[in-house]
Amino acid sequence: MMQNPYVPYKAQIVEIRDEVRGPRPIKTFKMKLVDRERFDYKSGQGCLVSIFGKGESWFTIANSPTRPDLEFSVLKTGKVTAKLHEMKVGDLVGIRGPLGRPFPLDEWKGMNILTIGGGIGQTPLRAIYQYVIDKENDYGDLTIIYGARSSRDLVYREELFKLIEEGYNVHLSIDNPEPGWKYFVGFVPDNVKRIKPEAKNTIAITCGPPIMIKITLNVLKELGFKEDQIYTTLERRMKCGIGKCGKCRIESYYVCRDGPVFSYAELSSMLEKI
Amino acid sequence: MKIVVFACNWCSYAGADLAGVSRLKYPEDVKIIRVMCSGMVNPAWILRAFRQGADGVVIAGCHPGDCHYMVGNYYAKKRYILLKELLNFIGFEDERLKLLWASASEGKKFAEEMAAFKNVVENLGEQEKLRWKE
Amino acid sequence: MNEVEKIREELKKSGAERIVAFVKKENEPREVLAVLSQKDIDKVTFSPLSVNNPAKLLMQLNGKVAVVAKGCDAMAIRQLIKEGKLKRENLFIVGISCRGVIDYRKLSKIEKLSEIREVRLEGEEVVLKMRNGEKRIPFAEVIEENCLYCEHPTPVIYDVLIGEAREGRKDFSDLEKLEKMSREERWEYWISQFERCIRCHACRSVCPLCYCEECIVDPSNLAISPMSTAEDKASYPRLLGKTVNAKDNAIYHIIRVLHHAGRCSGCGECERACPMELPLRKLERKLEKVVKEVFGYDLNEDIPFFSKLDMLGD
Amino acid sequence: MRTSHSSQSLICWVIKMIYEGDFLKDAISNLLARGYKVFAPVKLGDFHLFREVKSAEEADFGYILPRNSAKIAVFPENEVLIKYSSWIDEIPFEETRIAIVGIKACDAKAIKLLDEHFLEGFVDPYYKSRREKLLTVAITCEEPGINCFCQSFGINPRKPEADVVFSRIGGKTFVNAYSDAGKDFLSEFNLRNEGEEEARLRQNFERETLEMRKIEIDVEKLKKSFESSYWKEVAVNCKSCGVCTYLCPTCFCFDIYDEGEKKGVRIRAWDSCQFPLHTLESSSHNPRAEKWQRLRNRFYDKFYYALRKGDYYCVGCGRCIDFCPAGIDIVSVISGVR
Repeated sequence: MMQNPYVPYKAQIVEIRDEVRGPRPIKTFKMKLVDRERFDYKSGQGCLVSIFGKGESWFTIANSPTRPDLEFSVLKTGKVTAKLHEMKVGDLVGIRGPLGRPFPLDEWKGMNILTIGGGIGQTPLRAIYQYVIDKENDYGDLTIIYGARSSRDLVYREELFKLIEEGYNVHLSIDNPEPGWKYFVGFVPDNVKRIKPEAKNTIAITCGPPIMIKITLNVLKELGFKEDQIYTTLERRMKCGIGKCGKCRIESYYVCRDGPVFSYAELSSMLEKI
Repeated sequence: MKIVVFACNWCSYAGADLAGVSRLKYPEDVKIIRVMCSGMVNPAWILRAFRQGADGVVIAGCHPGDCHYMVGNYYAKKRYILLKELLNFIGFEDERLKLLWASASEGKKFAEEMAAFKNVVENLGEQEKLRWKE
Repeated sequence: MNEVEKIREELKKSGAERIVAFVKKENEPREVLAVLSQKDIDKVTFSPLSVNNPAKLLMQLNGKVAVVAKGCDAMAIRQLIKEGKLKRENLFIVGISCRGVIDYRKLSKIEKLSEIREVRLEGEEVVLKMRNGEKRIPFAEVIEENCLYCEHPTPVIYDVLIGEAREGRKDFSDLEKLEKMSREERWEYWISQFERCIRCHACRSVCPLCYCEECIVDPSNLAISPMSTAEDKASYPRLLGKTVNAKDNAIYHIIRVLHHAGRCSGCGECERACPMELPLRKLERKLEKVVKEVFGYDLNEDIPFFSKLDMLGD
Repeated sequence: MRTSHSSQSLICWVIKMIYEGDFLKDAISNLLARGYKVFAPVKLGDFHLFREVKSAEEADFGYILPRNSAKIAVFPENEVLIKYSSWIDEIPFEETRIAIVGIKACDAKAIKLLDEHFLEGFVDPYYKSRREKLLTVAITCEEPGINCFCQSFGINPRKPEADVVFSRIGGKTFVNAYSDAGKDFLSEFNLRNEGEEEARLRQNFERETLEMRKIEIDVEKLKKSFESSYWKEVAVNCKSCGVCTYLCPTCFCFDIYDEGEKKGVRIRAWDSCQFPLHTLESSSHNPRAEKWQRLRNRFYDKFYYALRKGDYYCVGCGRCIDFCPAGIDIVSVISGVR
């Protein structure tokens, strides 16, 4: 990490992909650092993307460190993200990172990996499944469960369809029926219930809207998952990214520094219920 | 000098427009912000303008009784008086704030009033009291 | 029966489930507001240290509430009724004809607070029941300055009145000193005051009339909803930041006070809450004066000041 | 990371001296002459505030506690992090040495707690740049204020953890140094060693326990009553203002935002966990939307969450009690948890 953690690195946008269009668009930005080589990071860590005059926003790095450059999937939701969505390839932004505690992927070697995502929550999970795919020999089976409101709201749609074609264990779902939809219709937790993933020797990582996480946790417990087998990433308002400003604080944890990755065991030991 | 004018869409903005079309000269320091009605000018905007470095602020609206929305300019005047009195009370030069009634046909009046107001502001010098510095 | 007993009696008679009244604070002679039920009625107390305005607390409560209100509190309650924030039929107001309250900070300079056990008013004197014995000090020495210019010491709205109706003062002589200063002197005075402000927003938080869900100095409460778009939020005007400096503080206080023109009940909560002792009431008083003298508006009118059309000519 | 002159216990020697004259004022003059930025209590009307002073005459020491805490010297209300236009133009740092004269034991301890926060993990360079250059000249307390409870945290108001400690005992001026920086500083003054009788006088003064409030902290009870309706009752009169947090010497929350579109500054300004916007996310989700949750958060922050680090995050200065407009009393609230 840099000398002064408040000063961002200069980065350039090298590619922009439209993931979701409509009133709540999501774009994926590929960025390259300008003055230096890419920094080392791990799946699950994030960065603060900084636009001078607008502010800073936290995004989880959406690609695995085994892939080139840095990718951020950005839902247009406020001042910084609205500006980001207006930006073009070649524009400069600031990046502070990598920040936070990553997924303990090294500890999970030899285990089966199950990712359960909803909506934009797929982002950190993508950094996991890409990593697991790239290091196939180190891990057991990979199961990807992902759902969104409609087929148009699925993030990384093309990539996921390609994974299905390649024979990966990918289960997609949408909330309401649509003509031409070949996969499951219903909420993500229902899809998990339907698939009944094996709890033994498996790590489940879930990320998505709070209500989805809540119900999914119950489903996983029914399926025999233990608390330390379940991981999730939390969202809080963040400003400094280094555990100083106190905004993302939950108990004595700072989500930006000690998270955003937490095991369910850690979360359930907290007084403040998430 | 920087002068910010909040001009109502229906009268004063058209009046300023007429001044331009009639090739009447008024100071180029005058920056016009078009608002739908002088009644929507929030006193906070005026203070914001001073904070961002305006030397004078004008609220320009329709003549009493002519408001497109019937009564907007009465509210404008009410707020204007309150703000002006309060600014004066804390020791700010309240002459920097002006209320102007100018109809769509009063291009000449608009130009003249602007020139006169610029004079007033120039005599007061640059506005430093509320200008923001790091 | 003394004043406190009368208050308890009336609160009991009201039959209201909830009571907003003063209770003694632990460790200090001052009193604080509390929401009580009928069974706690013996905790209710009242003295010249019952300074706070209960109107803000009332807005949180539903159903029938009995409340102890001084003159200024009643002004605030009536204003909130006028603005549709409180319902008259839900309130049982025990009005107290007020002689003024003690400035706690002044008192703390005169006497050691930890020694004081009880405070009451007798004639023109404040009787302090101390740990050892009793002390008397002239009320004029510790009365809150704001109370000296109180226009409505007797509640303008009440169900029962305790004490005799009193005449208020209607002049603005407290402003004379400042108004006589030159403009530059005034600016210097005010900027040295605003310089102290730490922007804790206590003045806003305690003011019964500052009930906006969103304040102009930190907007986005309303902009941020599940339905609002990024553009809504991004283009939402931020008129003032969090920066603390004399100029920004001045703008904050001017905006805040402007919103109270023709509404301020004069309770002085803002000044009392201010840890930096800014003379915020002076700003409010100035507007009171303008409202009265320029607009000829009387706070007792049924139409709120801002809704009233003033045909002030050109 | 600790600065060299911060820990009292590391030092095996202490100089204990007597000074003839007005030590505090002379100290300010000396520091100012040597180019220090000096923060000292200034009397404004009826009360004192820590402020930067330009001359010794501005300072006044007739107080129990100044209204604001001394943290402004190391963690100012707002500070510029980055000056930018199209990209970073300048990163301003504090260059001058800083001194706080007139700090009391509670505020001095609070700076130690802030060190833990700002210098542990990621080092906050802005805080560090001030902290490294900080010299503290403390005053011992003669009597406590009505809401003081510092002794509950093992703080001795008669023995502040500072570089230099000044006490006035029996008409004599005692000046002690507890660090290298303090020793260096005292070498500028004409001092004489204390005599035996004087040493006894000072020791007795230091040993004396003051009669003040006591806070009863029952961590187990706190743990159990997190979901209790007690917090709603406590918070009913809370106004959600920032008085408690802004006056608190240990509160450190801040906000970062940009002032100016094309050219401007990135500023950090104090923020308060009592404001609903503190935690509001762009998705409109607010983890602490209700005021009782925010109030509870503050109390747990000080007395329960902070324990993971080993220390309560409160120094018992009593400012939040004195100036709470709703009369919420941290001592009664914590002692009365159920």
